[in-house]
Amino acid sequence: MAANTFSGNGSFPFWREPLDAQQIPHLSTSITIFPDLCKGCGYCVEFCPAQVLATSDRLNAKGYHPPEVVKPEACTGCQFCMRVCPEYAIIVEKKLEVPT
Amino acid sequence: MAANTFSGNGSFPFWREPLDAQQIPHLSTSITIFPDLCKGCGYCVEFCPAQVLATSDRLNAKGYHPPEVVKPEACTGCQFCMRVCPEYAIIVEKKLEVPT
Amino acid sequence: MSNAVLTGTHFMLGDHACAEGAIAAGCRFFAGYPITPATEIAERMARRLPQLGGVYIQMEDELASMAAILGASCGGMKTMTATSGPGLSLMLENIGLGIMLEIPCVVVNVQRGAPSTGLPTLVGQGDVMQARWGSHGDYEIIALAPSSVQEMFDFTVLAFNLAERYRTPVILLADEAVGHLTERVVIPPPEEIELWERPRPTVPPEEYLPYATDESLIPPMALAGEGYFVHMTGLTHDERGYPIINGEAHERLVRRLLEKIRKHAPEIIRYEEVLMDDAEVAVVSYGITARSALRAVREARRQGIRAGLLRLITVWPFPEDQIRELSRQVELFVVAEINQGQIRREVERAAAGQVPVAGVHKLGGTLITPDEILEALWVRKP
Amino acid sequence: MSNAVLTGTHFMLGDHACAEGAIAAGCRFFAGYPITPATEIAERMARRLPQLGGVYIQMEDELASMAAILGASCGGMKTMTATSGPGLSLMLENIGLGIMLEIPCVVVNVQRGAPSTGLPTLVGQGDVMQARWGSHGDYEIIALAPSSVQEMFDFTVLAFNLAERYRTPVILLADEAVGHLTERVVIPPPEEIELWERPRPTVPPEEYLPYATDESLIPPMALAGEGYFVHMTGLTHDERGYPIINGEAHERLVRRLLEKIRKHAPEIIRYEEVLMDDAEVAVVSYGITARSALRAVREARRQGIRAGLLRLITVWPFPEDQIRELSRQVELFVVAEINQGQIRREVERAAAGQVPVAGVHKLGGTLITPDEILEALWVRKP
Amino acid sequence: MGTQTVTPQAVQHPYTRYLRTDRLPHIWCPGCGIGIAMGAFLAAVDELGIPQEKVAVVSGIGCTGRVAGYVKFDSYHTTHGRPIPFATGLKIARPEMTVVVFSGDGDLVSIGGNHLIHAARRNIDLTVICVNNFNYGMTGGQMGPTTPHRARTTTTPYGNLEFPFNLPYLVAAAGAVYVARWTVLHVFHLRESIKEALQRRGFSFIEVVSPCPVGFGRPNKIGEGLEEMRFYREHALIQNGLHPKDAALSFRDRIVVGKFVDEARPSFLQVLEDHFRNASRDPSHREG
Amino acid sequence: MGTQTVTPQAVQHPYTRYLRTDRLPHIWCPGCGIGIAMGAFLAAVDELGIPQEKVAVVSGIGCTGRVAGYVKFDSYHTTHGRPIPFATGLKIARPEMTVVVFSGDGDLVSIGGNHLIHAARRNIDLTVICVNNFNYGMTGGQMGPTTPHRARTTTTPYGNLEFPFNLPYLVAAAGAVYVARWTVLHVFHLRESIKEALQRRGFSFIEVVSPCPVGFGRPNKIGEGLEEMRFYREHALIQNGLHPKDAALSFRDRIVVGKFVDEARPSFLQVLEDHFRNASRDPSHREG
Amino acid sequence: MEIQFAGFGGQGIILAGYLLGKAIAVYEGKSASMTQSYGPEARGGACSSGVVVSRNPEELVDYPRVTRPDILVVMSQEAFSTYLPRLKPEGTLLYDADLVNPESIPEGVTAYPVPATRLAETEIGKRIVANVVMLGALVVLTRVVSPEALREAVRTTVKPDYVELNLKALEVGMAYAQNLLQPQEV
Amino acid sequence: MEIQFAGFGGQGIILAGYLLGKAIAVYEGKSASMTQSYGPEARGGACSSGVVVSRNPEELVDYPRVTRPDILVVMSQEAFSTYLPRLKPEGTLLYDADLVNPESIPEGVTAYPVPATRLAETEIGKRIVANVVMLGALVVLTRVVSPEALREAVRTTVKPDYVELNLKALEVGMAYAQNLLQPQEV
Ligand SMILES: Cc1ncc(C[n+]2csc(CCOP(=O)(O)OP(=O)(O)O)c2C)c(N)n1
Ligand SMILES: Cc1ncc(C[n+]2csc(CCOP(=O)(O)OP(=O)(O)O)c2C)c(N)n1
Ligand code: SF4
Ligand code: SF4
Ligand code: SF4
Ligand code: SF4
Ligand code: SF4
Ligand code: SF4
Ligand SMILES: [Mg+2]
Ligand SMILES: [Mg+2]
Repeated sequence: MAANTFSGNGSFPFWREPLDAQQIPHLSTSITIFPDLCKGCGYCVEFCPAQVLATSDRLNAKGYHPPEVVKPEACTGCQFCMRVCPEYAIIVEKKLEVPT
Repeated sequence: MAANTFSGNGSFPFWREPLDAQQIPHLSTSITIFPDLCKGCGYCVEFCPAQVLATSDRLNAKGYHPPEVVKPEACTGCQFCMRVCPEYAIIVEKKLEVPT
Repeated sequence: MSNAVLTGTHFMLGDHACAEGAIAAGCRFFAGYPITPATEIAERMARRLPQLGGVYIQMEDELASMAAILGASCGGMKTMTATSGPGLSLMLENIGLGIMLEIPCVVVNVQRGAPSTGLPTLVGQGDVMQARWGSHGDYEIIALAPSSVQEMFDFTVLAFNLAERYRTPVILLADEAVGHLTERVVIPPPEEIELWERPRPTVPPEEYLPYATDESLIPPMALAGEGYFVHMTGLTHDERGYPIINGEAHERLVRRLLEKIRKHAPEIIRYEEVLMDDAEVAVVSYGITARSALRAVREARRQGIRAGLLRLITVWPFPEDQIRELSRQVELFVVAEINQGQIRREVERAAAGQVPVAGVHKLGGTLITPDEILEALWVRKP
Repeated sequence: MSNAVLTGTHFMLGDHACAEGAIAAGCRFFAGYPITPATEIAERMARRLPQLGGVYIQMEDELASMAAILGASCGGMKTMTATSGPGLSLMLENIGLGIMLEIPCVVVNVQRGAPSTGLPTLVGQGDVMQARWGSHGDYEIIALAPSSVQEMFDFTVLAFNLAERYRTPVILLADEAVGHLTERVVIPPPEEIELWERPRPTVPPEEYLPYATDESLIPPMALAGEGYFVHMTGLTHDERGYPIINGEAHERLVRRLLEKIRKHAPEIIRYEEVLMDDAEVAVVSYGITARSALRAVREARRQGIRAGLLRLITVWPFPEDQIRELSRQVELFVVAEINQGQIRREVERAAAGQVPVAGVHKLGGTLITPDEILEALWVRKP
Repeated sequence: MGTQTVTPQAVQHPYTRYLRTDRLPHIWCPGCGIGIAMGAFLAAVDELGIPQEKVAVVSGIGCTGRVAGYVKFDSYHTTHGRPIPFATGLKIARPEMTVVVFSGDGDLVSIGGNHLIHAARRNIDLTVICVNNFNYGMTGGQMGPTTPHRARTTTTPYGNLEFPFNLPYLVAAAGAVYVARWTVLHVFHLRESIKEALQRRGFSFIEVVSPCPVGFGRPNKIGEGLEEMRFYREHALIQNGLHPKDAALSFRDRIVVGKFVDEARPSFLQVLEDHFRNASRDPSHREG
Repeated sequence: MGTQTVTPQAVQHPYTRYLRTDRLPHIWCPGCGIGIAMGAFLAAVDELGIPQEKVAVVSGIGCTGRVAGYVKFDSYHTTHGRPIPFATGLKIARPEMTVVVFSGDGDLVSIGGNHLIHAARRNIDLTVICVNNFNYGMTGGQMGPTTPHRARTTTTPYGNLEFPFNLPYLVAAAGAVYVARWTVLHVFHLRESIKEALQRRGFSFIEVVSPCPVGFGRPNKIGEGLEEMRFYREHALIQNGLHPKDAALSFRDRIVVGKFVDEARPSFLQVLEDHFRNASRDPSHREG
Repeated sequence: MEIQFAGFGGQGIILAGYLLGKAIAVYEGKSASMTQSYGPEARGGACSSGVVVSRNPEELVDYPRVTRPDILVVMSQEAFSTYLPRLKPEGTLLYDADLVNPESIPEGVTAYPVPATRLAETEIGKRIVANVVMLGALVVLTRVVSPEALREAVRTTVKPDYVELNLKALEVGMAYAQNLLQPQEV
Repeated sequence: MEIQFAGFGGQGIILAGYLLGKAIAVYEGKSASMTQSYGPEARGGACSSGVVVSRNPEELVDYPRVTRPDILVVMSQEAFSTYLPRLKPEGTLLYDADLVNPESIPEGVTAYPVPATRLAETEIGKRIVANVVMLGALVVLTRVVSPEALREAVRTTVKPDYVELNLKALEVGMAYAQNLLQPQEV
């Protein structure tokens, strides 16, 4: 799975570098988290069927603890986290595996 | 049955002498018709279960043909005519027979 | 579509002439709710519109009717509703929305005796100030008062034209007497009926700012389905149409909405002057009452009084300047109207104490007669 | 019932003070629908009324709220609703019914920036003319404009008193700034709060004519359930309350309804004059803006301008006579209000060209500052 | 056999004492059923022995709305669509009174539809008698929310595009505890049903199907009221206890009548009584 | 294992193209479910491939009403309670567009309740998405027609006296041809349900049960959105095809979700099309 | 010139006014206004219509309500009592001879009894066209409009199926009126 | 005298203003007005409250909105940036030392860092009373009101169960401020 880096000039003005950039092994799904969009509701963490995510210690600019990917290999690519996030702060893409 | 005479000073200002006053033998029910209240809808005549009533030839002040009692002896005192008259132009009273 | 414009000479009910005017102006959507004495407009539309591919929809109430004509206008149709006082009272919130969103549409009020249920079948002219001030907050409105069946036709066409040109709801402020009057109406051929259309954007969607304007103060209007992705909100908004909640933005927006009408007032305002040239007494009137006023003025002339008539066509915007002008000419204003003196207040304000202002008023149910006005003319100065 | 009147000194939100004023005046029925910035009135009533055996009912909308307070008032309760502009626009039809049926009740409008949804959380004073003219047809209304939290309490009590005495809906025309202000409020002991009650019939049912009046023009009101078998209708009606559809009856009824208020105007009208004795410039203002005006006037005096303040307490009936009187004294009127100049029109009309009238206006969202008014005072004559 | 002369008092119509006789005759057309429905209501009040001064009638605007002007109770002829909220206030102010809303289908279900469903929801203690004549009679026969699909009225000259409500279903779904429908031909059933409804706590609703020869009969070639009433005789089917969803009326077809809902649920005023007990324990009036 | 860097475009959120991104972040509270519901709707539009310029969204006033301000369609933020009639006009003017009403329970069912039932009755071709958070969020958490009996809100400090509507039942009884309820936790079901609804002709209605931690969670001691969502997980029961009368929600009890109604009945616009055929044959414009 | 029709709802009083007004305004090119009034009853209440013709054909009728009719046509006793006092002293009265008993007619008024309802029943077999029979009589007795204009108004107003019937009713009324006038002329 | 509080929704900014205003207006008998403002967000948006004290205790505050505060209390960085420019040149600034980084403070302004949120967490164990800790500091640092008046305002305002907690928070704030002042005084 691929962790994506996205810094700046896109459409969401608040999107910053994903919290977990550089940290996650890439599988056939990629999870991108935009931590500064997060309002800390905890839905993604709680309802990920595979416990892929956990609440991070880091505080974002708004004072919330965004999620981080802790069990990337378990991700099924179900996109539940993406669909349940009220802030559209998570993107999960299913991809063909790209060998590095 | 008794036919009632009623001329004037009651509450309905338009009530006049009943059409059939003096004409009807008295039984244990009395039917009083106030012809000038009638708007000729025909409900009383049509729906009397005992065909006691018929549309009269007479025209009332409003130009309608009020009902008249034609088969008084058949009246069961069911009061349907009284209840179905939209103009409250018929009164049916059940009484103990009053010998003359 | 052949019989959209019923060109020819008719003997027609005022309410029907209004419906035909709407159709001739291109109205193809009518949402309404029956109410005396405006019902005949709806009934006529219900019969006529389906013949022309238009839609008559009877809504559950006046709130819905008003909302529906706004929605359909955003879809690009010319739209109308018709009601009387009680219904107009229910439409006010959404008339305000129409003003804020700048949605062209026509609202007909065939006035009856009021307040409340009042005199449903009889005449009144008591909703004049309501037309101007009935919705909460500050705005300007255009309202036209027809005096004849011909004008029920003509002014309905005009109402659509003004609504489109200035992107605003326009009120046709008729009255029961005109609505229920039957007279000759001459409907011209379609090509002789001038129609104005709302300004439309000429730029592509990326460049379009829904509420940006040039010096006309009238923003071009993109319709639903054209790819402009417009956003409209009744909240105070910026040029993009987005909500912005502060006093400066409000000042900018509402000031423009006011100025949009005020700036164009000279071209919007219409009135008719009869025998005014040398008049010493000016009768000010409108709607059905203007006809009594006309007879009174003619009769006064016969009796040697130099009277003239200023008949309002646009009740709103009110021709303040003209009154001010006349204040230098006449010695008396007499305002005749079937209400407690609503336009009289405007005349008083504009006359600013230069000239006394008298009123001939009834509160509803009966017309003001020419004699009643004539009498007031004899009392030159109060 | 012990804590009905919260006698003592409080630091209280304006909206809450309004609720407490209503309770102190004996209001035990509140029907409402939430809307910023009036919601806190409803919330306070929802908590307080059940403690006192009263009823708070949240209706499905403002139409229903207004109808419900009329119905409950016919049952003999003192009743109130509270809303802001959009809600008031929806209540207008039934305010007209209340006027026609002569039902005492209080309608609070905590004004916000308008038109339409406008600025829900920010101040406005743009519903002044609506209060007077919003419902269809001719009527007169009483509307009070509080300038402080204390007045939110006091004027609510007064509103109930006026409603009861004159058998009419009374509007408390507050604004967001006062409604959302928190200040000291002194609530007197119950025995010091003067309460007026609606006139009641003294004759037995057989002799009672529901709409017959003496020279007061205020008919005594029989309540539901008392055996008077009252009939009330929004149609034009006679003294028995029965519908009668003609111009004469209408003239008689509506004229009385108008005169009922006009005749008593001298005792209804209230205003406050500050430093007016020798004033050459009169600032006319009301509601929250009157506080800025007060500071401006004081500052002007310091700067050597002989300014004074006429603060309206009853916005309606408007103190025309007082303005006319002042026109003989002052050299300039300056009207300060957060709208396009609604009361300024009234001042203009009453001043009748004797004295120029200037205005300091904002359209909503921000208060008018003392400096802005002060500036206008420096320009003595326009 | 013979003739007996009785005193005028003896032949007073039983409704007379409940009528404002100085306003009669009423304005309803020949064959209009509103008078029958009003009579059934008066009979119900009479037979229940409710003191006359403890009854209030609230109407909106329409031909049926004129009922308030004829009955000798405290009676209120309000604005179009608003009798229910007006009555809600009145009932709360006068809980000891029997408050009845008597109005037309347009008034109660078109412009007043929101109040109808919310009153049912909150189970406010009112009885609503709704005369359904399938059109707006007062304004001259326009379509309304009860006009059958395809029926003709002055605003549906080509037949009604829309579908009518099944009123018992709507009102039951909103929460009414007593729901019935009768035609005016079922005048005895109607009276008994009104008696039941008046005795229930909570929101009761009775739809009264009624001829309007002028607004509905004529344009739909039904003829006079008599033909309409004959139609009721032939097509009405009493089905007490039927689930209201199956009680839809269709144009010129079977007319299902009967009592469809009769349930117990705490009424608004019942809950309110409890509520006072709770609330009066709360002394809070902190301003924080 | 390894890290792949992709271009920003590649990680665009699928909703981005349907959002007015210059207005984000939205104003909804942490844990508010409206954003989830809005996302499900965007996903449905996306997956159905409806051209973006052929979709219009109409909202009323409320937290949910703000949806119109975020979606990049032609979008109208109207007055409180009136999005349905506004949308009715719009749809008739633009029958080729997919017109969706997206608003709150207070907006659609309290002040707007009449339009809701009448739109269902006339089966106008609209999809209504109603976010039910059991209170008026925008004005700070007052009771509304969906607030459970006894629940606390700022205007029911002693518990709600009234009873809530069973929305699917009400709307079905009024005539809707497609009726479903989901919680925002059922985000996939919701998306699929919206897709179905958008494809139906006629009036479709989807109730979306959603946490409002501020207006409803806090006063009712439910806690944050997360607790509310956990509650949905534990108490929601999918019962497709259940008769809506059995779908009532009660306070802190089982939450029945599912598709309850999916029927065919000619829609308003379908009938209108027929109608034109009839009407255009009528040349009458006599004034007599 | 003011013409007043009055009777009960259902007698075609409004249509009579309309046809006359249309004949004058459209087919004779004069300026005419027609008004109508009825009570709160949907059926059977008092009903009237009035036509006012402008002195100057170019000018709109200034005050469109009938105040003092020159011609009064009454088809009910109630209408007779209500409207007779308003008739101009030298005015013309037409009344339905079977429905109205004209107790006393002021001097100066020319009164014509026209049994329009009976004629409609007997000559046409349709009570409903009594109004048009009355119009036929009116046109002959008062010459307020030409018969041809009235015929044209009928043709363009009533539903195609009923045109013949109504034209016949016009003729019946005209013929009756002709007879009425005959003795005077001879 | 104008005092402005500003921060985020949820920090008790409004309550702080209320308590201060009440202490001044009710328990010290001066005339004071309190206003509040917040954004469209129900939670987490910018939030402020202001108290204006009348020069003349007998007279109503004439203009009740804070225009140029004499005292500014900020509990978020955003609030700091927004409101600092409005502070009077000689004004007093209190800021939550952990939430606000006061990049540059204009000369003339007396600034006090008060770690109210941390103190509330560590000393009381309830983050929620940070506002009252701040008030405690304020009363000592500015003497705008007497401690006793403030205590009385707390007692009559917060729910009975929370009175103790809040009084303690007041003391914590006061004690901290006393320490802050100590060095200067010694
Ligand atoms: C606000 C408002 N809108 C419209 C009307 C006009 N109006 C009066 S009665 C009525 C319809 C009455 O229909 P219904 O309630 O079915 O009564 P019916 O006459 O059929 O008995 C209408 C639309 C009104 N009086 N007020
Ligand atoms: C006519 C009118 N009345 C009241 C309001 C105030 N108001 C705005 S939103 C709202 C309630 C919103 O509740 P809901 O529709 O459930 O939306 P939510 O905020 O819960 O999503 C109210 C009462 C208004 N804007 N207009
Ligand atoms: S896509 Fe599914 S499995 Fe993967 S992190 Fe998201 S919720 Fe968990
Ligand atoms: S669902 Fe979204 S907002 Fe909620 S915790 Fe996860 S990333 Fe943050
Ligand atoms: S009482 Fe019954 S049986 Fe007797 S006449 Fe009347 S309907 Fe017929
Ligand atoms: S029911 Fe009454 S109105 Fe009808 S015909 Fe019989 S008496 Fe006359
Ligand atoms: S119009 Fe219909 S409802 Fe009205 S009175 Fe006539 S028959 Fe009855
Ligand atoms: S108040 Fe409730 S509905 Fe509104 S944004 Fe906050 S959580 Fe959502
Ligand atoms: Mg009806
Ligand atoms: Mg909600």
